[in-house]
Amino acid sequence: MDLDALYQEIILDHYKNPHHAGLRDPFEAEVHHVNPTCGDEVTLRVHVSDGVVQDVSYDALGCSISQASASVMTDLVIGKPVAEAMGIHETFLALMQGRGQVEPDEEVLEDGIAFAGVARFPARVKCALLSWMAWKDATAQAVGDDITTKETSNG
Amino acid sequence: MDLDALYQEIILDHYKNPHHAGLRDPFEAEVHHVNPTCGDEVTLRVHVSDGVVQDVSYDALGCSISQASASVMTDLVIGKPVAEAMGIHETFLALMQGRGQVEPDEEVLEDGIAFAGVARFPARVKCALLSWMAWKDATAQAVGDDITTKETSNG
Amino acid sequence: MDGLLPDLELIRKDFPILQRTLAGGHPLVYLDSANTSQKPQVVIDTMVDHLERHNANVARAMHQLGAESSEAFEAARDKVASFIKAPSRDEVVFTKNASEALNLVANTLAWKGPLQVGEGDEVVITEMEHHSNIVPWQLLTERTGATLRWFGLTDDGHLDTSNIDDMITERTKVVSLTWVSNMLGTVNPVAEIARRAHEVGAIVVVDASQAAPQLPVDVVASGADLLAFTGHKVVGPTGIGVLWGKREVLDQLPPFLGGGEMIETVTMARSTYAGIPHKFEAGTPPIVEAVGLGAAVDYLSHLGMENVHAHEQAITAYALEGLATVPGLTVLGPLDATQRGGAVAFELEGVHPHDVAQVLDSRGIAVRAGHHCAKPAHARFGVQSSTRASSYLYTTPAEIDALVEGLEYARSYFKLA
Amino acid sequence: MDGLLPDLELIRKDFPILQRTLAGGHPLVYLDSANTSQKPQVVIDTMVDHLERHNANVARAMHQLGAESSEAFEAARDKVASFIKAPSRDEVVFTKNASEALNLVANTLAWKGPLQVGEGDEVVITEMEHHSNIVPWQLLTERTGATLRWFGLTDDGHLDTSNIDDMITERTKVVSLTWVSNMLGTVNPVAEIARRAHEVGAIVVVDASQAAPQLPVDVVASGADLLAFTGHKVVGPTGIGVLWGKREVLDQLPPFLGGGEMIETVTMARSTYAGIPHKFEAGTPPIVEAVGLGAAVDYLSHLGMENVHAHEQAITAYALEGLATVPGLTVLGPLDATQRGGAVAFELEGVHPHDVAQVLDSRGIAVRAGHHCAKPAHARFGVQSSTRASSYLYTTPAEIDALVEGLEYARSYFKLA
Ligand SMILES: Cc1ncc(COP(=O)(O)O)c(C=O)c1O
Ligand SMILES: Cc1ncc(COP(=O)(O)O)c(C=O)c1O
Repeated sequence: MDLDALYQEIILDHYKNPHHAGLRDPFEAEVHHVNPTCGDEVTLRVHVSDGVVQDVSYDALGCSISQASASVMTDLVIGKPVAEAMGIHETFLALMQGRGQVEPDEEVLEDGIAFAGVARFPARVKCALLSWMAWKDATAQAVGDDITTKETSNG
Repeated sequence: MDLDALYQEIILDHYKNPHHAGLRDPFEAEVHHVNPTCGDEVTLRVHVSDGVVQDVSYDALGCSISQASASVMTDLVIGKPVAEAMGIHETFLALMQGRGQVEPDEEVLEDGIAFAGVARFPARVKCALLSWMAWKDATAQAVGDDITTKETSNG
Repeated sequence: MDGLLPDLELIRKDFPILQRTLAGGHPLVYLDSANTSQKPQVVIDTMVDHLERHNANVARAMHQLGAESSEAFEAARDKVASFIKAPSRDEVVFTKNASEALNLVANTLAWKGPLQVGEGDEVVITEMEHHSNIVPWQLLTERTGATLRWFGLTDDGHLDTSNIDDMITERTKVVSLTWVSNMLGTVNPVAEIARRAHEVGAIVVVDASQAAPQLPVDVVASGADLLAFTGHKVVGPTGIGVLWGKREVLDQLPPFLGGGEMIETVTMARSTYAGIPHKFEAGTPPIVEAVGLGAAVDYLSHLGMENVHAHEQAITAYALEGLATVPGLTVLGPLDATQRGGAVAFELEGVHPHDVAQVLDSRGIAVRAGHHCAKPAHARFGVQSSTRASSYLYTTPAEIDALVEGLEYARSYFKLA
Repeated sequence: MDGLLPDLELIRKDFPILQRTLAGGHPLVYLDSANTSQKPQVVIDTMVDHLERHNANVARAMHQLGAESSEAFEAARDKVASFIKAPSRDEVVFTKNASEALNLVANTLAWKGPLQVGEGDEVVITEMEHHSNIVPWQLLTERTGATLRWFGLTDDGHLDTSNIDDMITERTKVVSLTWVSNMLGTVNPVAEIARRAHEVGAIVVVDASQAAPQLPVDVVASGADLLAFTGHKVVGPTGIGVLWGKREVLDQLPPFLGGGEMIETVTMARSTYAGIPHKFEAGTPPIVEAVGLGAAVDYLSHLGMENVHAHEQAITAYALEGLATVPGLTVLGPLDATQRGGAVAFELEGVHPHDVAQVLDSRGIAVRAGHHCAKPAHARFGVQSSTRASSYLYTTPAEIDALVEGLEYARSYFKLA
C-alpha cells in the first residue's frame, strides 16, 4: 500500500497544526461522536445563526486522518450558509465512499481533496468521516433549535 | 448396512410378542424415560422386595429395537437378585457401547445377544438402552425407598 | 416432468457429496434436506479461500487481511439483504442459527423497553411450530408472567384461523409463526395473520427456516416485523443464521448478548451500544460462515428462487403421487403440492418410523425419523413420530422412485406384504 | 533462541496464509493472533472433508451420513474435553464464541434457580476485562438490581488484589475474570482468587479466551466453576466457542436458548429439558465448526501446549527486548515475559496507533490498533488506544525484527527521527 497516497503533505500539515481546534462559545449544539471500532472521539460544537455556520469548534482525540479531517472540515464549512455546507458534506461523503473511483472536486473541497487517497483504505474512511458526521449531527440539532426558536418568537 | 445383522429374528419376535408388557401393581417406583432425539418413550415400574426384582412392568412406545429390548430386559432381570440384575445391566451396556467389538456372553444375556448387531448402528444404541436405563433408574429409586423403609423401620 | 430445474444433472455435479456411495455400494439418495441441505462446491471453495488467504478478524482490524475479511463479511450481509429484499442492509443481523435469532427476540422482550412483554400480555404461536419457535416463547411467558396462546390445526394440517379474532386481541404483544411447517409442509397465510396482528399493535415474528430455502422471500411483503432463517438449510454452512428486523423494531429491542463490537463506548460503570446490526452481534461473528452464506445465497439467486420453488413443487407432487401408491402409508399434512413445502412426513402402518428409516438407509436413502422437533404437531395428529422425506433443488424423480421402492421393501422386510 | 518450537519453518508450512504476499510484494508478517489466529491446513481440510463427504445434521439423523456427522461432532467434544482436562465430556458446551459462553452464564443467572442473582447480591469483575466479560455483567446487574464491583489495576498492569477481602464478601455471588489479559498480557492468579471466592460461596467464571491458545489448561486446577474460550483463537474456525462448567453448576443454571434438541419433551403448555451439554445447545449446533475445532485442538496437542507456551514466552521476551530499543515506545502491562501472555500493547510517542498500524501494514506487518475491546483498561492507563502486536506458535524472531524495524520507519515517516 502506498503510504504517501494516504498521508498527503496537506493531511500531515493539518494534523500537526489543526485549524479551529478547541471548544468555544457560543454554540447551539454540542455532540460527542465515537468510532466504536478504534475508540477515536470528537466533541464538537456548532454555532449557527442567520442560516450561516458561524463557528465550529472541537476537541478531537484520534489519528492523523481523523484530526486532519476535522481541521479541513472547519475550514470548509465555517462562514458558509448551512445549505451550502451540507452540500460540501455530501461531496466529501461521496468522495470517501467512492472506493477511490470518485474524482475530487477541488473547487468544492479545497484541502479536502487530499483525502482522495483515504477512500482507497476502507479501514480509514471512518476516521476521515468522524468529525464530518459529528458536524452534520450537531448542525441538524442546532438548526432544529433555530427553527424552534423562530417558531416560538413568531407564536 | 446389513439389515439382518440388526433385525435378528429374536428381536423381531420380541417386537411382535413383547414379554411382560403392560403396567402392573405392586411397584415401589415408576419412571418415565424419553429418547429426546426420536421421541420414543417408556413408562416403567419395578417391584423389588427381599433384594429381588419381583416384577418389571412397562408401557413402551417406540421402534422394534426399543420394544424388543424392553421385552428381553424383563426376561433377564425378573426374579434375579438386584445386584445380579445390575450386573446383567452392566454387561448389556458394555455390549451396546462396544461398537461391535465386544463378544456377547450368552450365559448372561440369553436372548440379549441378539442385540450384538445393534452396537454397530450408533443411532440405534439409544433405542436398545432406553428401557434398560429406565429400569436402572427405577430400581435405584425402589432400592433407595427400600433402604429408607428399612432404616425407618429400624429407627 | 414440468417444473424441474433445467440441467439438473449439472446442478447435481455442484454438490460433491452427491457423488458418495454408502455401505453396500449404494449411491446416496439424500432426502433429508429439511433437516440440513447439502453444500455446493462454490460455498466450500469460498470458505476455503477465505481461510487460506484472507482470514482475519473483522471491524477491529486495520491491516490488509482485516480489510479483506471485513469486506467479505459485510459483502455477505449485502447479499443476504438482497436475497430477502431487505430495505436496508443494517436490518440483517447475523446469528448462529435460526434458533438463536428467535431466542434473541424472545429473550430481549423480557427486558425493559418499549416492546417489553409482561403480566397480562399475550404471545400467540401455533401448534405446528418447530420447538425453536415454541420453547423461547414458553421461557419468555413463564419468566414474565405473560400468557402463551396458540392457533390449533385443522385435520388436514392447516392452521385453524377460524378463531383469529379471539386469538389475536388487544392483549396480544407478539404473534410468532412459521411460514412453512417443517413437518406438515403447510404454507401459512403469514401476511393475512400479520395484518390482523398489526391491527392490534402486536409485532409479528416469522420463522422462515423452511421458507427461505424454497420460496422467493420478500420480507416486506411477508408482513413480518422480524424474520429468522438458518444458513445450513439454504446450502450454506452451519454456525450462521439470520435475523432480519424492521429498523424501528430492532432499534426498540434492548441488547441481547454483550461484548465485543456491540458497544459504542464502555466504562466500568456503564456502556452504550452500537446501532443495528452491530448491537446484536456481540463477540467475533461467524466470519467464514457469513462468507459461505453469501456464496450460498448467490448460488440460489443464480438458479433463481422462482425456479427452485417450481422444482420443489414438481418433485413434491411426484413424491405425493408415489407415496399414495404405498399400502398403509398416510401422509401428514396437506396433500396438494401447490399449497405446501417439500418436507413430506408420513406414517407406514405396522412399521415404526425408525425401522422405516433404517431399511431405507440400508439402501442408501437418507430420510429423517422421529418428531422432527415438532412434538406438539405430532401429538395433534395422535402420532408419536413419523418418517420424513424432504427434497431440495438437487432431488431427481429417480430418487423419489427409489424412496417409493424402498418403502415397499420395508413393508416386505417387516412381512406386511 | 531457547524455547522456540523445533521445526518452526515446517510448522509455518502448515499455515497456507503465511505464504501470502501483500500489496507491494511484502510477505505477510501476522502479529494479530490475539485477535484471531491463523488456521493450519489440517483444520481446513478436515472441515472440507466433512462438508464434501459427511455433511448431515447431528443427533436427529439416523442415516449413515447422520451417524458420521454426529460421530465427528461428538468426537470433537471429546477432543476439547481432553484439551482442557475436563472431568466429563458432558461438561463441554459448544457456543458460537467466547462472548456467547460468558453471556450464557450472565443471562441465565438472572432467572429463577439456585444461583439466581438479585438485589443486594454482588458480581465482581476486574478493570482489565475484555468488553465481553464486562457488558454481560453490566446487563445482569442492571437488570436484576445487583451491584457490579471490580478489582482495579496496579501501575505495572497487575490486578490489585490488596483489597480482596473487601471486594469478595458474603454478598458476592459471582467472580468473573480473565486468565490472561488480551491487552496487558497479564496472567492473573486465578486459582488464588477462586479460593477466596469459594470461601464465600461465590461461583468463579474464568475467561480463558487468551489463556487457552497459549497455556496448558486444566480446568479443575484453574479453580474455575465455569470457563470460556473461543475457537478462532486456538487455530480453529470462527462460529464456535466453548463453555466448560462443573456439572453441578451447569445443572443449576436454567436453560438459555430454547428449541431444537435442548429439550426432553415439549408440549404446547410446557417443556422439560435435556441434560447437559444438550440443555445449552439449542438449534442446529455449529457442526462443521466443532469438527474444525476438534482438529485444531488436536493440532495444538500434537505440538504440545507446554511447547507452544515456551515458544510464546521466548518470542514475547524477544519482542519486549526489541520494543525497548524503539525511542518513545512504552509497553503497557508487565515487562517480564515469564509473567505474561504474548499480546504486547504499546504506545509510540507522537504517532497515533492507527498511523503506526498503517505504516506497519504498508510493510506487510499486521498488528491491531485501537482499544482491543478493553476500553476500561486503556482508560486506567490514561490512553485512548494503543497498538498491539501479538505473536503465536508460528511467529519467528525475524518477524519481531521486522516489527521493530517497521516501528523505526514509522517514527521516521512521521518525522520523529
Ligand atoms: C480476553 C478475551 N475475552 C473474550 C474475547 C471474546 O472472544 P470472541 O470475540 O470470540 O467471543 C476475546 C477476544 O476477542 C478476548 O481476548
Ligand atoms: C421451521 C424451523 N424452525 C426453526 C428451525 C431451527 O433451525 P436451526 O436448528 O438451524 O436453529 C428449523 C430447523 O431445524 C425449522 O425447520
